[in-house]
Amino acid sequence: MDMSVKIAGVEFKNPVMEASGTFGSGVEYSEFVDLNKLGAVVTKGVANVPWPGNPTPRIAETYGGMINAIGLQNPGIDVFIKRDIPFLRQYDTRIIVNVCGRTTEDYIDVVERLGDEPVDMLEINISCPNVKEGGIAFGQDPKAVEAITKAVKAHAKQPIIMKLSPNVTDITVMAKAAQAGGTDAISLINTLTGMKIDIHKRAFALANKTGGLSGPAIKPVALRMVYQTAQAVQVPIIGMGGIMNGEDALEFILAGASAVAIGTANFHNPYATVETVEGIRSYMERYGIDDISQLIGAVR
Amino acid sequence: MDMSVKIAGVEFKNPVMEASGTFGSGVEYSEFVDLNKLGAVVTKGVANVPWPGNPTPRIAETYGGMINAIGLQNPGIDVFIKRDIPFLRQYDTRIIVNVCGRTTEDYIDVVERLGDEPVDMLEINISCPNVKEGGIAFGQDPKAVEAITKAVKAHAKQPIIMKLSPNVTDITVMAKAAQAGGTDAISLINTLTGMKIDIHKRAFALANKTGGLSGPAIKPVALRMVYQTAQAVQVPIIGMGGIMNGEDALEFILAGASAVAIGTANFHNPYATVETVEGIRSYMERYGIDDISQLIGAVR
Amino acid sequence: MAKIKMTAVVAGQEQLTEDIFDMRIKAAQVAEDAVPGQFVSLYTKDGAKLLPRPISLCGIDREAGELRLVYRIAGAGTKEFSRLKAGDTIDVLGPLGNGFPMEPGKKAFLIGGGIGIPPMLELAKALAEANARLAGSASAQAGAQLAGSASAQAGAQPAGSALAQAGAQPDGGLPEQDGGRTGLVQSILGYRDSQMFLKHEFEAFGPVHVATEDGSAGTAGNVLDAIREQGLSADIIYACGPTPMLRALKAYAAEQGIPCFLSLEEKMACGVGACLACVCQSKDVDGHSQVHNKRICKDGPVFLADEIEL
Amino acid sequence: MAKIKMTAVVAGQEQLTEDIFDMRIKAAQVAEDAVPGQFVSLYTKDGAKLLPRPISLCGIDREAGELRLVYRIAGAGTKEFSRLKAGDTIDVLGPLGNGFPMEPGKKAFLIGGGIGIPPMLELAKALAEANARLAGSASAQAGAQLAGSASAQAGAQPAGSALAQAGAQPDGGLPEQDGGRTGLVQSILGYRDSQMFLKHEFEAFGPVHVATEDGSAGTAGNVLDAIREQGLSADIIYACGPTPMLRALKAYAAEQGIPCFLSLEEKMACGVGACLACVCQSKDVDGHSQVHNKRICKDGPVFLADEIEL
Ligand SMILES: Cc1cc2nc3c(=O)[nH]c(=O)nc-3n(C[C@H](O)[C@H](O)[C@H](O)COP(=O)(O)OP(=O)(O)OC[C@H]3O[C@@H](n4cnc5c(N)ncnc54)[C@H](O)[C@@H]3O)c2cc1C
Ligand SMILES: Cc1cc2nc3c(=O)[nH]c(=O)nc-3n(C[C@H](O)[C@H](O)[C@H](O)COP(=O)(O)OP(=O)(O)OC[C@H]3O[C@@H](n4cnc5c(N)ncnc54)[C@H](O)[C@@H]3O)c2cc1C
Ligand SMILES: Cc1cc2nc3c(=O)[nH]c(=O)nc-3n(C[C@H](O)[C@H](O)[C@H](O)COP(=O)(O)O)c2cc1C
Ligand SMILES: Cc1cc2nc3c(=O)[nH]c(=O)nc-3n(C[C@H](O)[C@H](O)[C@H](O)COP(=O)(O)O)c2cc1C
Ligand code: FES
Ligand code: FES
Repeated sequence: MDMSVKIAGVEFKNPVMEASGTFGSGVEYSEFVDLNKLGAVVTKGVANVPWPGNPTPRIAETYGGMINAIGLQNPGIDVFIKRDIPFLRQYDTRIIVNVCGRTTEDYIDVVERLGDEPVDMLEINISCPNVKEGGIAFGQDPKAVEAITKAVKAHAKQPIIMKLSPNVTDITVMAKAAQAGGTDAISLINTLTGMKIDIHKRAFALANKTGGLSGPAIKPVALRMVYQTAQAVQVPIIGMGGIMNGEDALEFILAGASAVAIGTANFHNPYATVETVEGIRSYMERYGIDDISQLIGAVR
Repeated sequence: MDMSVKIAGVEFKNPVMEASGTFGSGVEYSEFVDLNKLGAVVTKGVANVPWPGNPTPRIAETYGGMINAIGLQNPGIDVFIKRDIPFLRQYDTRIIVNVCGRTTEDYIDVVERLGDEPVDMLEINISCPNVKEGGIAFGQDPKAVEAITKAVKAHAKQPIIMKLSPNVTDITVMAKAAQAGGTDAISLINTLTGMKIDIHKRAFALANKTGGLSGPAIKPVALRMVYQTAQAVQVPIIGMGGIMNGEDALEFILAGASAVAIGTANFHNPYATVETVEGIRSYMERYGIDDISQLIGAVR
Repeated sequence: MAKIKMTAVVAGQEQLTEDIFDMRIKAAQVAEDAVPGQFVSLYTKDGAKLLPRPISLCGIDREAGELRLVYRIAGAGTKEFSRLKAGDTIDVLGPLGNGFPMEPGKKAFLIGGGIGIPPMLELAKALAEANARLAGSASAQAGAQLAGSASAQAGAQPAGSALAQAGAQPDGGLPEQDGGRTGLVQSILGYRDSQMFLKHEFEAFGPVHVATEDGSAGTAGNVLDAIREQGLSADIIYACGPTPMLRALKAYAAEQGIPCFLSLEEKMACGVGACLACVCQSKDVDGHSQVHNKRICKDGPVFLADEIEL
Repeated sequence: MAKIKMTAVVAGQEQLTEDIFDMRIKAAQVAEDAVPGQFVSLYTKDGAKLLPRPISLCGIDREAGELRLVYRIAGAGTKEFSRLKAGDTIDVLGPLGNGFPMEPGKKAFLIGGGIGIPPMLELAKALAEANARLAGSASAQAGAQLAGSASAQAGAQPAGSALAQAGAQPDGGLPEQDGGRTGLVQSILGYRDSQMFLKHEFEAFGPVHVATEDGSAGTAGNVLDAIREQGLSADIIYACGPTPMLRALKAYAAEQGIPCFLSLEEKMACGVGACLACVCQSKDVDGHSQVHNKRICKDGPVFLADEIEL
């Protein structure tokens, strides 16, 4: 049985990775799961310099999900290269580095610093709803999407994945813009902008007022966008948004995702990533599917 | 203690109504709740002629919510006027008629037919994701929103409420367009477009492929949009999206909604509407709030 | 038939087959008004699952205030229900739907396919009782005192035995009906295999014929194969089961020129007729929306086969 | 300290006050490695609530493989936990966080405010035991055979009584420590009112002082009012409680020039240091992100007061 998938020339032993920002650089969850069993580890967004992130409270639970406004706290690319890449190199898994920035130059800076590093792909986050500059602003205008994709692609030595925001009227417009800019793959969805109010304190639950909604609550929206995008572009798609287990992952694969990422589910179940791999495997066994590529985009 | 609210000159005994399409014209749920206790009954979308709606399956359960693609099945305005308005007139509650159409003329047709009918407000649904023409297409382009608002307003004898789609990049742009078109109030949110796949049948869960996501899963998105809209426009807002009880309703009111509507919650709990009224009342008692207007938009 | 949502207490639960369970719940207010062919909707305790699960009434015990629900584990909701034990609670909405129209005195097929079998049991009981009452009053007319008293007792006694008694009465009044009085309720049950849940309970109300998909019991094949193999006939059909079976029965009934009542299924949200999720296509313009869509939860689940497109 | 998520069985649950519950769970693999000041995260059974609820360890019983959790009903999650009975299951993640640094032999304040009291109990026990061991080895150095054997037994015996014994030994070796040996663990507990949950259990490990907000017992006011009113002093502070209390203690410790360890709280998602939800502001650049944010769940929840901004 073949669970391996190829995205932009990079082969993954299976289509399961975790979603950026929910798994650090893998250190913490390596106490729970064998990172060798994952298709890839996608690291928390890293910028050219350290970012302190937002004030607390940074998260709040919502019905079937959560909102977060971490604000891309990160140690900056220097520490990341020195500390996190060597840690991940110990494992037999692909490394995808998630990149964030305030300006196009910030992104390029990080991408260039990573050029000679042993990482497999770069995921460019133009969809974070929790920072004032950069982030989502890039991801909501097709011209900006195309421009930043082009700029990053021109400087990147590794294949790039543009990570799109679901907070748009038509996801296919953004996906086509990323494709026009030359992206090698697309990942979606980042979080939906949400809010929670504490009625007893009569205050916002998050210090940042709004935060990004994630978890199974958003799965139907994510799945719809993956499907629409798969019909609209030729580049491979990494699907995410509320995946809790193998069955959820299979919905995304059937809708057209070549790989899937597990985010919020890790907080509910630290074994969610490897259990998703097993869930897909047993589905393939049950239905006698010997190559996962037979499932990708099979529902249309 | 004063729970009454005034929207566009219309006084409601309390700020709780149910959301269009989840309550028919009240007949069915009148077996469970006393309609006299509701601020208003908002009827299922009605067009100028009967619409058959979409093929089944029309709904599917999702995590913390559901997706629906009813497709605005309705008996047309003639039957509606003959049968549903007289039924509702038996009760001491406001009547808001939700209007749908495929073209601007369709909307105007219905609105004109209602001109001399004893209904209190008209809610103009330009945000249904489940019909091929009309519906959401009107709701995703600010120019179209303004134009249809103007056209409907020019023909409406009752105050109008434009019902906005959350499937947009920036809800405030649409809200401002509706305000510019002369709407008397705004209601939001309609459903988020979503999808579900049956991995065993390898088919879409809905005959229509996509459907509108509703229920508590979407509450954070709805609340964020109500808040943003309240900061952006002067017209009153009717907030909805995942409200299950008084506490949820209070979040919307604190975020700036003058009234709230209960949709999917009715399916989970047929008493949800009156229980929400009671929940708001006991909160006001607990905190010694004697006029609900003190709570509207109190968190900013 | 006032509808209510209430918290019921589980009176007991048994496992009938690998995946079929038999649960009794105390829900007197729902049982009070319920009739055969109606259903209830059950709520899970998992906040992630908002919609209730429609389950037909397999038994209505007004005196005990109990409902009997026989269901198959189809997904996570029914799985959760299957773990409930006596004393646990479950939220229930009902009674929902129209129920089967009772036409006593007619020679009937009660046809259940798979998990469509349970609702036919309460119908079998009710029809047998109604037949017995009818026979009783017919006998009474004919002056046969004994039959009348047996019939009067039928309500209190186990229906099967009352019926057996009634059937044993010499009765010259209505020869045609009489000839088949014990045979008026003919149950035809279609199973997957020899795990024939509920079968013996149907036997109390009349002859029972079985078809199994795997041929391990009764006629190998479907319920129509059984009807043909056994050379059975009837004046009316009541049926519940998978759509292909219902479609075949509709055609068979048309061919035979007999009325046929079918109980349908569709995904539901409200269960009370408000949301228009659960429609089926009807031949005539429907009363609610003036299109061709009847609401299964409210106008059904039981429809005359001629009224609907399958 | 390997972390694990496992399904624990509830060993028992008692209600301590109107809204405070005391639950013991069987979670041997978590208990094995746990130390005072650490916490676990508990999962609800409601699918609508995905995030676990962090609860401090009030007791660690390695031999029985049990954890004791004392918590206040704050919302729907803790409400659900409060309904659990012996034999029920609950999913638990742990052990989490760093725990209190043990500095035996020092005269310590163990300060708990409100629902910050529970974690101080296991610390009181552990410190008392450590103090007894220290006293034992000091006595052994001084050749006092009796004291040594009492200390050796301390682990197996109820810690309180071992300590009382140790304190009763004549001991000329370390006069300063000796003078206050039974007084090394000074617990200062701040309650809302006279519902003084856990108070008597602290008494086994040393003197206990109480402050109540409503003045119904002990010093009227907060824990610092109690310290001042009673003229107490210490060489080290351990504390858990509401932020205003911690802030006041930080200032007090700075004034006194003594080290102060504070256990902090913040909303958490992962509980293991991966998501960066639960940061507090640190004086120095932190090791993880090279900014000034320490992760309460991983780098804490216990911090030296000087290290953090409150
Ligand atoms: C009028 C009516 C009467 C029924 N009577 C019985 C009965 O007596 N015994 C029995 O075993 N089953 C019966 N069913 C089917 C039963 O409702 C489903 O098997 C059940 O809802 C599955 O729930 P789940 O959570 O286990 O499955 P899931 O597949 O996880 O359910 C997901 C969603 O789909 C809905 N759903 C899934 N299957 C069906 C279905 N076949 N029909 C309607 N909704 C469905 C569920 O209600 C839920 O909203 C009846 C259905 C209807 C419409
Ligand atoms: C390290 C640590 C140790 C704790 N130890 C204890 C203890 O021993 N006893 C005790 O009673 N309480 C303790 N708490 C607080 C406890 O975690 C909350 O009271 C609990 O999470 C509330 O859950 P709920 O579902 O009842 O409330 P809700 O308000 O409904 O919870 C909603 C969400 O907010 C989170 N949340 C709410 N209050 C807090 C809080 N104070 N801190 C962190 N998250 C919160 C919940 O975990 C959940 O994700 C501790 C908190 C932390 C961070
Ligand atoms: C706490 C948290 C932090 C996140 N940080 C990042 C990030 O740094 N970069 C990024 O591209 N996405 C980030 N995301 C978004 C996730 O990678 C993912 O796109 C989203 O959460 C949807 O998936 P899920 O529902 O499985 O969590 C974050 C999400 C969460 C919940
Ligand atoms: C089954 C169903 C039918 C609906 N039909 C309509 C409709 O006819 N007109 C309309 O404006 N909105 C319709 N809606 C949208 C609701 O009125 C509401 O905006 C949305 O469901 C969000 O609220 P909720 O989460 O409380 O359900 C429908 C929603 C559902 C679930
Ligand atoms: S389920 Fe709502 S109309 Fe039938
Ligand atoms: S809760 Fe995730 S880092 Fe602390």
